Amino acid sequence: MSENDLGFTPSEMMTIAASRALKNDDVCFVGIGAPSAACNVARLTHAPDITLIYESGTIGTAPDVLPLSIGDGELCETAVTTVAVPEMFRYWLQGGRITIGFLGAAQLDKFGNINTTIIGDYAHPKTRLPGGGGAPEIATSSREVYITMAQSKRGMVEKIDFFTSFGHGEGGDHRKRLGIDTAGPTLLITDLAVWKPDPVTKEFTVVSLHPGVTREKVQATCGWEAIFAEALDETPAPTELELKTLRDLQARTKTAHASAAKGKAAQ
Amino acid sequence: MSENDLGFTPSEMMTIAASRALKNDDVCFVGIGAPSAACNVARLTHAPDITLIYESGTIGTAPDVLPLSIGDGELCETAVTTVAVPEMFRYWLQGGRITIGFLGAAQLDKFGNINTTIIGDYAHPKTRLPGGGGAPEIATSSREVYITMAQSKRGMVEKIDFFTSFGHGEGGDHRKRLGIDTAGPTLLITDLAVWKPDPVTKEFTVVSLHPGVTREKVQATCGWEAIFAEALDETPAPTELELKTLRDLQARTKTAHASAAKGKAAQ
Amino acid sequence: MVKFLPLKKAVAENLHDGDTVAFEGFTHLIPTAAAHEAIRQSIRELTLIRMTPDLIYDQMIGMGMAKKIVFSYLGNPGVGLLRRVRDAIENGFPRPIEVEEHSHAGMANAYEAGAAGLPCAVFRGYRGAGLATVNPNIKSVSCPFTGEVLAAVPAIRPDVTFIHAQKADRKGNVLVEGIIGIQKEAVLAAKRAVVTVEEVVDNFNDLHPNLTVLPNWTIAAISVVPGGSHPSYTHGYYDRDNSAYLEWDEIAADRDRFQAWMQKNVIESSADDFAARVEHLRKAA
Amino acid sequence: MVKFLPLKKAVAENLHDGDTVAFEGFTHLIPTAAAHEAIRQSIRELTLIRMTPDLIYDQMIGMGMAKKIVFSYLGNPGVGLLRRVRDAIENGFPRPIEVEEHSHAGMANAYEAGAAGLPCAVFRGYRGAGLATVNPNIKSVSCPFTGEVLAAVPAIRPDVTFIHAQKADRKGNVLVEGIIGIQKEAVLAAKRAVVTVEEVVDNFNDLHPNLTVLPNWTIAAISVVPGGSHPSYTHGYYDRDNSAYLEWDEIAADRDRFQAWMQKNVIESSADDFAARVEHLRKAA
Repeated sequence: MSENDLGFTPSEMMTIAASRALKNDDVCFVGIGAPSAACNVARLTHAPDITLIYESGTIGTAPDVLPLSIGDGELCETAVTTVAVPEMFRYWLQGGRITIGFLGAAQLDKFGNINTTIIGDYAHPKTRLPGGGGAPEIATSSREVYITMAQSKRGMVEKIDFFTSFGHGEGGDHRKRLGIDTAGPTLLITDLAVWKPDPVTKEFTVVSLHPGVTREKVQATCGWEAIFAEALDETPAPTELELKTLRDLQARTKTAHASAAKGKAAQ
Repeated sequence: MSENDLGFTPSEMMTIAASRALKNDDVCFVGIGAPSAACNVARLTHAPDITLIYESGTIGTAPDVLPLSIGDGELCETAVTTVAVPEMFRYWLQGGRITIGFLGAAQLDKFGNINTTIIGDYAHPKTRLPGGGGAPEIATSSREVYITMAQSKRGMVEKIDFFTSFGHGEGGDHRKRLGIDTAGPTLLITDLAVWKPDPVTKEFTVVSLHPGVTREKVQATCGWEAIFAEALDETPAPTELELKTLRDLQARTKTAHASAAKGKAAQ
Repeated sequence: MVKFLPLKKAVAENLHDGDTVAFEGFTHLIPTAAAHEAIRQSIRELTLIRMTPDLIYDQMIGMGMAKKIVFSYLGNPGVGLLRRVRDAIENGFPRPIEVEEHSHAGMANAYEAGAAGLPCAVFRGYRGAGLATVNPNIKSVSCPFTGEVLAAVPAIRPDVTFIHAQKADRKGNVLVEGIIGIQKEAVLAAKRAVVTVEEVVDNFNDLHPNLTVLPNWTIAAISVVPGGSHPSYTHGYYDRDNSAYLEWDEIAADRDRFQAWMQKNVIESSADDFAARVEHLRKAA
Repeated sequence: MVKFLPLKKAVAENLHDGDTVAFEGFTHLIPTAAAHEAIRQSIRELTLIRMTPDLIYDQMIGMGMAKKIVFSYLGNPGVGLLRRVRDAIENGFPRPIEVEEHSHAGMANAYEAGAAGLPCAVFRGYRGAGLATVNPNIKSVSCPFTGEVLAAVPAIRPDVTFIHAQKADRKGNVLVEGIIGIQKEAVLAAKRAVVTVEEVVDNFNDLHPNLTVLPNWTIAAISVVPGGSHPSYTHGYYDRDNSAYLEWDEIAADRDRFQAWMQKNVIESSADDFAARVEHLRKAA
């Protein structure tokens, strides 16, 4: 994605907006597919003490570069402690210690339900996607869930093909009716806007447009009829520090991950 | 207990007879109150590779002196690995990895049921004993259970006051009827004799008398009517090596455990 | 977020009359200093939870602080019985005490379930055991796949857990090593956790990644109390004071002698006295 | 008791047609060399279990060795999809494959239950999740104390588990460190376990007591295969070969290219070739 005339890309705006939603005392479970970039930008800017947990067992990790997989060595090397995977899911996630579960999505509906399992029918899928990994329980055991994804009609759909992880179901008190006592998706950050669920219906509502983004553009890239808050904000543009932090992080990451390939080429 | 004219005490004979029952490839769970002396004599003589596990989490321990508690530091320092207590009970005991659970008893009946909980009524006990600790599950999850205790009419009783750990219940297939698929008590070693359960009734039967012990002496120190095997053996007397190993171990233990007290006295 | 506090303040802020509390330590790392501080503060009507209540619960119960005890092994390790607890259970002295008794497997699983945020623990246990008939908190569930009947006990969720550990770093992360027992689960199962440590170090950068470290956000308060586990031991710092356990058997055998000992060694002492008690138990460097 | 064997023999002795097998490793320590040996030995009709099937199951399934796969995340970590597995699931090529899908929590709990000798695992999971409606091995039990409905899945009990680890000592005890994943549980849950290691050392005397060490009597066979987890990594030995994961995405996209790659890099190669593959990934000392 190219820079707009404001000096940053929509993707950068998305990552930075997501990073701002994280607080210094958050304990954040970074699920597969989620932009750990946002979590690490938060850590490198306003939330130096944020606890980042990857499901590989690394607790309180502080990588200098973004991991390519959720089990990269640097996550372990910089963690406060690294535990076994069953302990991760039992004591740390199910134990109710995670304040924010951070999920990405292949398909998302307006109630924050996510599909990363299949396109088509489960028994005879058109496309077999990777599946849920930690997401089904991240979605129900984290106190809140943040979702981040780039907008597209293919991704933000009226009806998802499979409930990989449960958001607000059919809306309203559906979570409560299933015995789920956590808040569920409370924030959706896309490359174009910030969305929050309506307090009653739980339908995602645009509360802030990123700089230069119009309502029409949001609607054109969303498969359901978007609702906009009456008091619609404009997302503050990335600060110089935020942009520099993100870009430095990505540059370090690129260099680090290219080195193995280079080493190989040199053989 | 004083040495008999054979050059060893009944207690030494008991420990050594028990040590002989342990094999080199056994994985032995040494419960509270059990004579870890027997396990360690086995390790120091014919079973150098025996795996000794104490419920404090120490696996494959090889202490130079006998521990005073099941969590002494030396157990950890000499262990192959030291795990958390829940893991000990879940993966190692319940996981079916223990070949021999080694238990002591305050009260024992002829079917190998053990009481270390109370004397008298549970709600209004005459004497409150320490209770079971690991024993209830050691008795059912270990593949076999060995019991060792000094004989007395107070200890070996017709009816125990409380089922701290289940042996053969009322005998016969009682274990099976409760869904317990391990063998239960297969050996009782006292200071006077070796007992094994009858294959059908499961009642403990004297199969071997220690040197110098008579049937009458066994009966006089046993609260139930003892049954003796038709082919009654005499337990081989301790060998020089066995005696020396046990006595050296006990001497080292005495010296080591006195040092703290000495240090204190010297202040 | 964790606070570094003097022990007196850490106990006062976190332990209240009527609380359900665990002072855990499996032979090793017993939080004696914290228990003595609780005694000095005369906290009352406690429900005491511990797998292996030993001297400290004998002391707290002897001082009449507990209305109930939940346990799985009630002994003076390597020595024998707990005489003050016996007096309470057998004679109601200094007050009657309610008893909830489990096996080690039951307690370990119940702590594990508490740490895991579950309402109960499911395991293969208590078969043929008398405890299943006297403890109404031992129930069963059936495996929905095999039909096997398994034991179930409620998760342990203390209001507050006290443990002793080797060290904290300046951020308040805590390292526990050696015989780690049930301490991690006891901390994670509790609403609040208070940790006494031997020392504070700058950071844990050189630690092996798989050690038992409790992140600072899982702990309410840390107090630095060198020797704080005496007469238990702290792996890497000082040995177990076996003679003190033997001596306790005599002290606790007599109500008056017990009171006199408590007055002198607990009521009129402080957390600062522990360092001297372990001096002769430190290994020569 | 453990035997030190060449990998070829360790696989031949322990893995048989029709077995249920887990090759575990959570991004780190993936037992690639063992999987390649299984491919060379053309073992058939396998039920493959793994939380995160990645390249090695893509390869085994692409070679038609599996009748069923049990998993919780079917991706090429950091890259995308597994194209050979997709071809099998979507198109039945080279053969149809049965799918049993769980969440990570479900699999982790199921391995834990397997290690713990339980018939099933009980946890809070799958609420509102579609998997609960398509996987008949997801059932429920009610807590007998609170009535809360919890998820239950059958314990995982593989016939054989393969893992890769840092080192063994001469007695055959095995050390796993860093991101330890589910390896301990996978080994303890299995009837037989085979471990490839980077090296054998004299003893583990200097190890910290709380590290993840598998005693020798829990393992059937150990094979020394330096580099045996490539293109995954071994903490302390060599880094992850990220470019190989990217490259795999292209190789696996085409059936013929896949076959040619497998012929050259697996069928006509051996366990001895792994050491050279990681040479450029070792950290400068």
